[in-house]
Amino acid sequence: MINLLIVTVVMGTPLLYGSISEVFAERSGVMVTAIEGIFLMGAWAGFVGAYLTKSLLVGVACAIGAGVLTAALYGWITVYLKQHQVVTGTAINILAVGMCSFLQRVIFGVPVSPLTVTPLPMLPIPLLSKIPVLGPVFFNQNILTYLMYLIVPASYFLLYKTSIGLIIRSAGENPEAVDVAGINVDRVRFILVLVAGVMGGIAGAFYSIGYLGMFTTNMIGGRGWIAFAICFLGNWNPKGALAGTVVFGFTEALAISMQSSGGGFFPNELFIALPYILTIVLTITRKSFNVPAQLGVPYKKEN
Amino acid sequence: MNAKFRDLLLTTFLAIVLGLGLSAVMILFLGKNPLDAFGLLFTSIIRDQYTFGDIFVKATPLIFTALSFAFTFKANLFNIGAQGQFYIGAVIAVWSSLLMGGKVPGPLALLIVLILTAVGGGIWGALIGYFKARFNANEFLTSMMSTYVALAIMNYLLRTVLMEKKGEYPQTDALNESVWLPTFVPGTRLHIGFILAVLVAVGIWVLLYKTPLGYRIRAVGYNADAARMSGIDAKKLYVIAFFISGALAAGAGYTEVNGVQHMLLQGFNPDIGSAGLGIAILANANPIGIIFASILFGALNVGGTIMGQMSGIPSSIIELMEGFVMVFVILSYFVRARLENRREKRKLQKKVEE
Amino acid sequence: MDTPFFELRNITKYFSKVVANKDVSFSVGKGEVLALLGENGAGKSTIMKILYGLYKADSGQIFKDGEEQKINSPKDAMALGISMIQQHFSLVPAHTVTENIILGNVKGKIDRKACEKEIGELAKNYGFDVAPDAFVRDLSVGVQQKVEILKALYLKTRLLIMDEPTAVLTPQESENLMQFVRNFTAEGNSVIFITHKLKEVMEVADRIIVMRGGEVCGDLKCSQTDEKELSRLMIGKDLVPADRGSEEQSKNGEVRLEFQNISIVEHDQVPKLKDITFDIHQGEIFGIAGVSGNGQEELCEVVCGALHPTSGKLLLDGEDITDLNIRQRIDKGIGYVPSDRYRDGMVMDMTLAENMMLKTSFGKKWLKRGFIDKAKLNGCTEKAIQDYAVKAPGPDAMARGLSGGNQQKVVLAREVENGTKLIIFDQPTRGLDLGAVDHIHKVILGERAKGKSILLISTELSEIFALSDRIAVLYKGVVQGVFDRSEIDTEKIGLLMAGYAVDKGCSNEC
Amino acid sequence: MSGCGTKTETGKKSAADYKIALILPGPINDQSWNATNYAGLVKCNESLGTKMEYIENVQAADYESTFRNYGERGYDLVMAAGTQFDEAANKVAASYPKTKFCVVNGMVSKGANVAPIFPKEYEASYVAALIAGELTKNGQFATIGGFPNQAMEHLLDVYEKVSVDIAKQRGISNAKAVRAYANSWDDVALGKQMAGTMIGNGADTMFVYANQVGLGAIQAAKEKGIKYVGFSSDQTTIAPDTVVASVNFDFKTFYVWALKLFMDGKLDGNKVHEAGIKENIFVPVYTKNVSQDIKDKVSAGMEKASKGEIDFKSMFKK
Ligand SMILES: Nc1ncnc2c1ncn2[C@@H]1O[C@H](COP(=O)(O)OP(=O)(O)OP(=O)(O)O)[C@@H](O)[C@H]1O
Ligand SMILES: Nc1ncnc2c1ncn2[C@@H]1O[C@H](COP(=O)(O)OP(=O)(O)OP(=O)(O)O)[C@@H](O)[C@H]1O
Ligand SMILES: [Mg+2]
Ligand SMILES: [Mg+2]
Repeated sequence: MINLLIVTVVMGTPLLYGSISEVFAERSGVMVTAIEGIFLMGAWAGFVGAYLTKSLLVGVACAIGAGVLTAALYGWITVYLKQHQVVTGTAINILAVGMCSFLQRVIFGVPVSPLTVTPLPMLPIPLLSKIPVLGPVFFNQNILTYLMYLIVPASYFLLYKTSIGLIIRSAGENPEAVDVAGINVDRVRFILVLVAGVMGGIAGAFYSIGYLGMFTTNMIGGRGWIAFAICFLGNWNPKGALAGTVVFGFTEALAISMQSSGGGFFPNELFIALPYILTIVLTITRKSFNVPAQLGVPYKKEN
Repeated sequence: MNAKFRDLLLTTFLAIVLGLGLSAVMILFLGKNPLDAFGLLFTSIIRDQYTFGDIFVKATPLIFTALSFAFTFKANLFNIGAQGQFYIGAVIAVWSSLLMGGKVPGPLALLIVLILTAVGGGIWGALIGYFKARFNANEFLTSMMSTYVALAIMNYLLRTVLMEKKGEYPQTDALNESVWLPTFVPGTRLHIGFILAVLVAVGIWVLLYKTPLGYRIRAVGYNADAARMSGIDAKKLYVIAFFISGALAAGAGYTEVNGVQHMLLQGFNPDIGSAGLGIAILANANPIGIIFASILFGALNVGGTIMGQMSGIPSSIIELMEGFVMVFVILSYFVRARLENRREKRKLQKKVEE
Repeated sequence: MDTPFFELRNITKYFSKVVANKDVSFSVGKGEVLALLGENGAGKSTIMKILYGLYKADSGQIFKDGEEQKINSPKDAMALGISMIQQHFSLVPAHTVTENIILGNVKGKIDRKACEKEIGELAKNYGFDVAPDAFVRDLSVGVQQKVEILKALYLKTRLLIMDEPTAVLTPQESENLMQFVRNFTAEGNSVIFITHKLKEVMEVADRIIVMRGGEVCGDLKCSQTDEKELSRLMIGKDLVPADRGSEEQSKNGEVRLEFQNISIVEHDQVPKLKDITFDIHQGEIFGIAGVSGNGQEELCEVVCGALHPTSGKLLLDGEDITDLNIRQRIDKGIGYVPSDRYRDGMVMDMTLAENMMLKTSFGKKWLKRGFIDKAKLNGCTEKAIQDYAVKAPGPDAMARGLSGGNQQKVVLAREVENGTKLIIFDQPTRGLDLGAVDHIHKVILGERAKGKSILLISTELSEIFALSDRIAVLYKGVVQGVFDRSEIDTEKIGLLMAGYAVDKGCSNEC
Repeated sequence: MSGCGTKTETGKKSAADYKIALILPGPINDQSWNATNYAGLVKCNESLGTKMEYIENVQAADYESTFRNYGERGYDLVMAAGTQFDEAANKVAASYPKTKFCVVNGMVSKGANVAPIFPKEYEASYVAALIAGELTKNGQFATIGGFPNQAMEHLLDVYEKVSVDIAKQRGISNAKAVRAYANSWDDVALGKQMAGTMIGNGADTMFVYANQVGLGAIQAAKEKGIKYVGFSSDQTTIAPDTVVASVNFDFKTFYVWALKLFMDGKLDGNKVHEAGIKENIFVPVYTKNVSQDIKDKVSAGMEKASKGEIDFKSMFKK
């Protein structure tokens, strides 16, 4: 059971990075549909940086850089050039796959044995990590997970208690109101896409250098989309994203635990599909959706 | 030729050239000569009949999945679950073909398989529409998730009821030859599925723009409130639109199973959904444009593969080319709108000055 | 002459398809109320948005107190003391009044309590009855208007621009607004006021700028002009009022539509409609007056079938149609021009021709061998374009590309064609200019002359009086009496609209 | 025709004259299956002087066209890495009688020019089990397979039977093995999670055959400080203190063996060419963490197998 919770926290961390970044961007009106590509670029650049410099810190910095670059391309096209968000995201996701597999080959050629780095170490927090159950689950994690503990409340505060949060939320509800208030809507949205790039890059790095210490092109395998979905499920709210991540992460951990104990009466595939089925069920049963009114709609002033 | 159409051709062409050009620059990083590589790409696809035919073989399922996305897109809905609907279609196609192969006369069996596949994929897709209509569930999310579920279903069936007789691998037995889609160009594997795809594309265009049903689907997509006020049942149309979309994606399963693979195996065409979406982008969701965009992707695929095989350039060059071309095509939308605006403004200024 | 407070010089602005402003120059003085008049599309909103920094002019200059200013964004404008209330409110419905007002004007952590207190006091100072913690989506348009004004006042505005602020207000609310304008300018502030209503202009403005086709075609002192001159300047010709035709015909017509005790009560809530009973005759225009949000929309939807009453019956030509759905009622010959054409009346991303078949897509009318008969549809649309003088390139033009007035004409053409028995007009002329209003009034009267029954809903009393044969006032879902047009005057209706109880059927002496 | 090539004086083609291609289902830098096969190709080109070409990342829908492509161009030998190529190879072969089709890991041969070669992977897992059985402390074995299929099940059957038996002989009476399938070949994170869960449930010796999924499992084993028996390639270099031993599929030897058969004209059709311990294609690799005693026991076990004294088939559960 404790094991299950540990897996939930570990695997939930990057999803939460992704979904909270998505919450921010979507609150301002932009769906970051390039999230899968941002994750992947982050994972790749993080690994390359860490491998070549032997420094995980440089790796994380590279991941952020790559995430921001990918996000900037996406943001430029969708926010400034006003092109369709789903469409642009799809193109960038495909490009990201090609880009990392190609560059991986350019940089490393065909290595005979797997390239690895030592992943981020677990940093047990003195005292706290000794608490039964809670200790090992929450306080024996890596630095990125601890950072997440700060980001959740901070983002809630930022979004709901500050003037910046008010601007962000207004930009997604009625960008004209923001424009009339003398704030550049496109700039707000673009910055939030970049923020999504930062957090998405970190999320990607979590997989490659935070958790596994290696990189493969299939590494993300749809997890960016999961983060995207969690943002929807969480009602565009950091608290909801947290709840969504916990539910999703726990179901996934449960499914893996079922798979790992050698199966049984139910087919393996049922467990594999379980988190996705759950997402659909939650989507259906949810009564109210607080979709930002202008989500996905570019702000066009004149023609 | 009017200016708008000229812009369209010119900017799209330019986008493709720039996309390929940028990929060529990337090849430089490998220390290879991009000119040689691209020379190879272009000469190889017309090298022999078989390879040339393969372009259209490749294009066939892409036409279907692209239509699947485009059809709902035109109605302002999102079906990004084409991959899953394709899996469901493939499963039904292979299952029914296995049952009927050799027992029912070929053409009849092929027809029944087609109908079953379309209906099955359609129902799978219609669920998304039903969830939207009944529970106001976001179709973007449910369609995305449905792919993973479909994949699990396919994998489960492949290792249980559909598993090959010798029981070794999670794949089906090969289909009886009577249920293969016949090829129509000798010396190639170009099967009549391609013709079917082209006809369906034209049919979808007619449906969308020439029939009252298509008209209503678009009306609901653009403005559900106005449609409702006009006595149009939006909920019913959601279900219908997603049914058609799902059936289209399932059509790709039919042509791949009965036309190309003649069996179903795990890990079957895992990227066909997103490629379809990309093609829909390339074609600006126009059903007729999709035919051409699919052929372009088919050519990139076939040529890129041969290029990889003969010049030592990794096959990821294909995704790179496709990705760059798509990004530039999206940029070309913007450029076109800009050009159009400029033109109008200049016209105006001239008028004012007179 | 002393230097004007603000001055615009030779402003020109191109959009892709139109020249919105051509060499526009005018100024506004301190303490002055300047009215900006002009037809739809004359360029009024555009020139003000340029002054406010929302649009960038292609050429021209802006001066404040004689000094040239560069206004690149609303931030710059605000710094100069300019505020603008947009034609379409720029409020965030999902946020509270306070959040809307402080948007972009506070820094760092928001102290909710303190802000709400501040806003509450500001509202009280100006005598506005606005709850600072209310959600904007729950407010009536009149109150939303006040929120917009508070937004401007919060910034210590010196020049307040109001773009058609009274288009959606009741007479009383308009009057309050005028009073506010007088007080505000008395303190030395200036106001630029855009409207289509000449009466308001004459009442409150000091000076009047008239625009036509993007150019200034008149700059007049209020005291030296009259409504007639202004309307001629605006549309370039004299308007001949619409002829109501025979007064007698309506009284003799047979009953067409009958409301029998119709109510809409959703469990435990305040009734949306309560015990509505009246009938409309053939060849009659039945006007419904009332402040918007008092059940007008529900009433229309009950008739067109979008909403089903919880009790009561609706009869058309004696036949019970209560349970018919929208489509069946369209087939029965009920036309409906909804108040919100963007939402309910048109599909903006379709062509005019396609919009013409919106309500008849199920019928055989447009079919040829199962496919849409494009030629026939285009022909009919072409004819409607001609008949209704729609300014559009042709049937294949996108609805989105038309101006609001012309879009409204397309809806009108379609509904007049479909509504063979009864046509509902909900706010048919809101936001339209005099010429367009005139045209629409003529169409409505024309249909009446053909014997159709008409249900006219308007918050504009002048419109109700100009057209209706009989008038009912709706207040909180209750009909406050049905009157012949000769039985009642503006003042009484105003009282009824405001909810002052008057005995049913009461006539002249109340 | 170009396919004929020039003949040397002895009348035999030189190695470089053969037109040979290898079809790979994934990228050659995947650090597992494809990389291993690619290494075999490199070895042949180096030591035999062949000029083998390869094509990577070929998707299921293209198997057939890729075979045909080489057939059309008159290749002498077309190899493909993975049993998934069986169907396509057998289907295409009849149209190109001059070309020999050889599926590595293949098990189906219907035609005079279809000659699959099959490494008896269950013999490799037998070697792994010999090591694992000696390494375990608590007798709790955990295995993860990529996807369930017959070959996979057979090799895991052998591994589990042999390792548990050895543990029991060593007096660990409650020894047992737990098996799971990842249903993936490439989800590294999933591999780490699954392995982590299994270790959490008590396992102290891991064995994984699921390509990149295994790389994740190694991470988990390393973090939890348990032992891992590498498989298919030399995985000891990844984490020598965790992967204390590895059973390397010596595909270099295997490919050289196969190509020699081919050039000697002995790679006959209508037959599956099997290779195993006897052909020296499964080589145990040890780190210093493995005692000489264990190494000796493994050698002895392999000796028995190569003499044919072990009845593997009886260990298959199905
Ligand atoms: N954002 C825009 N993009 C393109 N054209 C525009 C835009 N806004 C206005 N126009 C055009 O500029 C012209 C002037 O529009 P404007 O909104 O200034 O008119 P207006 O006088 O305010 O009309 P109304 O009385 O209806 O508010 C219109 O004909 C319109 O076609
Ligand atoms: N966002 C926009 N994008 C493109 N064109 C626009 C936009 N907004 C307005 N227009 C243009 O403005 C015109 C309609 O603007 P608007 O509805 O403000 O007209 P209007 O001035 O109110 O006219 P009317 O007299 O009919 O009310 C059209 O010509 C349209 O092309
Ligand atoms: Mg207007
Ligand atoms: Mg205006």
